Amino acid sequence: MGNAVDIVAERETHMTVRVWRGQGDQGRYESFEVPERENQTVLDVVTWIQQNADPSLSYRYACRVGMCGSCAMTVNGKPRWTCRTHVQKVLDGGILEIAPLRNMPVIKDLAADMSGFFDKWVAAEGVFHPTATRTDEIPKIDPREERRVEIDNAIECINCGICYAACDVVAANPDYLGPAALNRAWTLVNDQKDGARDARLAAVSGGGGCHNCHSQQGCVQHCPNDLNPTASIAGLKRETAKSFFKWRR
Amino acid sequence: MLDLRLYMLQRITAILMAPLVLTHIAVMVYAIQGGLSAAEILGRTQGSLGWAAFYGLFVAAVSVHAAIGLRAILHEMAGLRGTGLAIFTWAAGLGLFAMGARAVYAVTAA
Amino acid sequence: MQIERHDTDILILGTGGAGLFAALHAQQAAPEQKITIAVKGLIGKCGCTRMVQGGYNVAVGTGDSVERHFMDTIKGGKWLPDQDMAWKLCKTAVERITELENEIGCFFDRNPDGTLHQKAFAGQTADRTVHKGDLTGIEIISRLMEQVLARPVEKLEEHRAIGLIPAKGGEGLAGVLFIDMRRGAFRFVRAKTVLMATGGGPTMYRYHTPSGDKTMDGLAMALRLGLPLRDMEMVQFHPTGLLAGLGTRMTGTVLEEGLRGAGGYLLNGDGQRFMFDYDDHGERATRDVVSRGMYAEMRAGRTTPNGGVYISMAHLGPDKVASQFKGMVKRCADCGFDLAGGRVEVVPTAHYFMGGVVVDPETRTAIPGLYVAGEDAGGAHGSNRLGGNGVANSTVYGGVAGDVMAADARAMTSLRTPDEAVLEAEIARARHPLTRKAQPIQPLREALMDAMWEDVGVLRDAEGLKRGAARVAEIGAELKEIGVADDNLAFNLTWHDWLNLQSLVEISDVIARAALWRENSRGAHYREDFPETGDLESSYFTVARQVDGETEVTREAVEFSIVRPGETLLKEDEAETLVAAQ
Amino acid sequence: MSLARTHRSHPLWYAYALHRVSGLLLALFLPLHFWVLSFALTDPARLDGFLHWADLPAVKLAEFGLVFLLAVHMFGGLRLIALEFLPWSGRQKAYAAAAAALAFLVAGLFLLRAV
Repeated sequence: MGNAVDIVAERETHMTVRVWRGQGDQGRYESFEVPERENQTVLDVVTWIQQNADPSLSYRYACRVGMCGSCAMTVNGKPRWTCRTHVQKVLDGGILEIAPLRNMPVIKDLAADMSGFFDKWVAAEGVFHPTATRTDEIPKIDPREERRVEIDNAIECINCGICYAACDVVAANPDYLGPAALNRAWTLVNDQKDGARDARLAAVSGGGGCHNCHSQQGCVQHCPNDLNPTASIAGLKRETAKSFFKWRR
Repeated sequence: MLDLRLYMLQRITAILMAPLVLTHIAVMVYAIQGGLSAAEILGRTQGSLGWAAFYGLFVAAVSVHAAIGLRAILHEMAGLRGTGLAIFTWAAGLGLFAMGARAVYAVTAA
Repeated sequence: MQIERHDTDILILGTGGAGLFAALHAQQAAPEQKITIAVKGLIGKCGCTRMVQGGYNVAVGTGDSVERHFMDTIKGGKWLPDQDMAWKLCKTAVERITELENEIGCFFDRNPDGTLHQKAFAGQTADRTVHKGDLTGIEIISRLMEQVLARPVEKLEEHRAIGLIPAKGGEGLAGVLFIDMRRGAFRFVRAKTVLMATGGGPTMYRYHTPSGDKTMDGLAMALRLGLPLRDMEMVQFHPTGLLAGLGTRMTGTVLEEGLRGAGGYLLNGDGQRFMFDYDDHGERATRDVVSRGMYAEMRAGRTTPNGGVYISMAHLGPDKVASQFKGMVKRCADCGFDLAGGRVEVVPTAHYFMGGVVVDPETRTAIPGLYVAGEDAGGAHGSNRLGGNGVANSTVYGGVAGDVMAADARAMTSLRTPDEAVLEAEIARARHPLTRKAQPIQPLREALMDAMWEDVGVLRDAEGLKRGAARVAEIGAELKEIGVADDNLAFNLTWHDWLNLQSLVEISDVIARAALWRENSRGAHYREDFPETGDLESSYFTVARQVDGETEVTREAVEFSIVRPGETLLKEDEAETLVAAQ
Repeated sequence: MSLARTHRSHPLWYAYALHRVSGLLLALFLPLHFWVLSFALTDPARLDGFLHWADLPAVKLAEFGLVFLLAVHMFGGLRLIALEFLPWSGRQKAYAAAAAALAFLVAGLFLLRAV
């Protein structure tokens, strides 16, 4: 029963958790004392506050095991997936500061509006364009082929928005498509099954395109799945550069 | 803000300038010993078509490169966009080029 | 009560494999119809298809056939599946996997010669499971999501469906009542056709794997609408859920099947292997058998500090484990556990719900205008779902629903007029906690999880089931007295916790009752007082429906429309299994 | 919140910051540089004046700074060009450090020759 948990909790030490509260542009940090437990993620801390201290706290989560990318927040200044961030790894002097993800509008408290992130995913042509139908054979593709390896290195993105939040170019340039969308575009540029390569290269070459990236590599630094969007964006820069000379011929 | 065309211009000028910068630094390191004098510098450069071409190219490249770099900074840090940004970029590029060309002429004209 | 009203042609609830496929197919089949997709969380992020690790069962290559896939599905389901649904699942999966590869842009793992790589899960007689590493679901859902995001489909994110509203006069479904969660406002959406693809997800158990948003809302809505629900006693437990204590959401999340397949040991609290005491296959026995062995060991008190057992991989070589199960090892490490070199506490965990709304193979229900696909629909799996058949089911029937709804919507000229009384009643139901004094909800949720785990869980008997049903009823009554502060309803998770618990209580009651009705042991359902399988020829399935506010359970005979017990669709000269012995 | 606790607290962000700041300062210095050199044409004595002024130790230190900015912007830029146009290398942090060190070396050489 829940009571048993609380009794154990009383004997434990507490941490101070500062949580951003507010709607839209208005907000402030509020402090909570939360019991420390041996097995405890940042999401567990947020959940504890909502269930035990302030029922009005808003946040978002779904799968709780790092697959859906719903629960990313700013934890002690850095964007992280909260469901798989153990508190002990990020606790700084007994303090945890939790804020919504950067570079996205806040809906309420810790829940950010990700729609712009996904709009840019589509704007970067992060969408497969088929060249075959369901009645054709599944193509034989050598998994060791160079372009496939390139895709494999970049495909396991869960669109959690952490790279987007870690990117200063996104913060400074509202048109910039951002690391995740461009990373996806790069996998498609390499996809031998895809039929929209030129359109995609054009889509990532505009005013908000891959060329705005300054290779700060905050995306690489913070991606929870160890992906490298900077390398993908560099790939796009290379391919568009090639097409630059082709178009000029 | 930075599209493919501007990006390519900036990267091409960068690659172009790498050897120019190295040479420029080498000359500085060489020339600085024992102090600088106008006569020493001008004796080397005046009437030299080679130095005129070298610094002419350098000035042209740096004008483009710096104008695009400043454009990025102004957009990202001051939020300047659209026509204002375009006017600034051209002004910065042309201004730098005009001043640079005058300087190159000054030190290389016979 | 102020509600916003909104019209569309085709309305889809849920964005897992079923919901997204339905949206895509409907949009392709009837681009002139207005299509709306609504989801409790964010598009593509809610739902359990995304969480699929293992893969997708489909009979392509490796000497496999649709007949063989079908026979495995029927035998795995212990002769309870609706055979027409199981057949359509196996047959259409072939087209669907090709569609996923060629039209949606998925790329599944290949053999060195470029053909699809397929492996065999427990209960399969061919290497059948197509996969993308051990993150198959992410590949499928991410690609589907992109397709749907890029199309003219209206998106209602963080819109929670709370009531299926019938037409005035009862000639069909008029629409769906939602809470716009971001604003805390009610919204009623009328549609010609509605797909319910909200997913099942047995999260009413102490230990459970599904995504946190899954709380049986769909089945609870269907129940209130009077629809028949079948196989409601069939809850699949996965043997190896992570056990990290009560205070963390990590507890219950699944550690993959392959750990046992690769030779991992299960050890009790005394450090002894125990599975061979229960089954000759030891740790490699099927999910249900291992879950029961673990549960029995735990009940006997030979447990770890947190009350489970250990999984131990270290004897296989920590480096080998770390490379072979990279994702799992990293996941455990993120949470502070050493899977490769140490022992990790595990516990059986409620994983999948085989039961669901009675539908026909076209996804139609007893109510015109309402369609059900995915985990919300019952029938295809019978008493047990084979690993890899879940995502196949969602994508196959989601696509079918999209096609069928598009055609049906085209044939309709107007929207149905809703029964305003039901609409008002559903709003009142949702607002009920706002009229009571605010109190903590979590203790009741904990109580429900304990009741279901202890009395309606892995091992069942009549006494326990009756006690469980009584406990659930009591929790339901207490919930009615618990309130939620109504000062700010925008993104008010606590209000939704209340509504979630309400759905879980309603369906928990049905599970307990259906389990009491099944007086034999089949697949996931195990009665200690009726341990025998029972006569296969006279197999029946349970059907529960709500009549005048009371849940009634009946039994219906399984129709062996394609194959009878003792028969097979395989030809005489075909091998029993094509899988090389391990 | 201190810089050490933000998304920016990693070496490659500092490398970016150095590249931007050095570029900006060089761009601001350029007009001055051009202006002074143009005296060769209009007022050679004034140019000599500037050059003698440059013998002051403080000015030499400032010149050391300018050479460092130029070198670090060039080496850092070469690192970025390599990142963008050559196959990816996992040693970005090492390269960034090397660019800074090399620039320091070049500027140091200049300073040693100057004094």
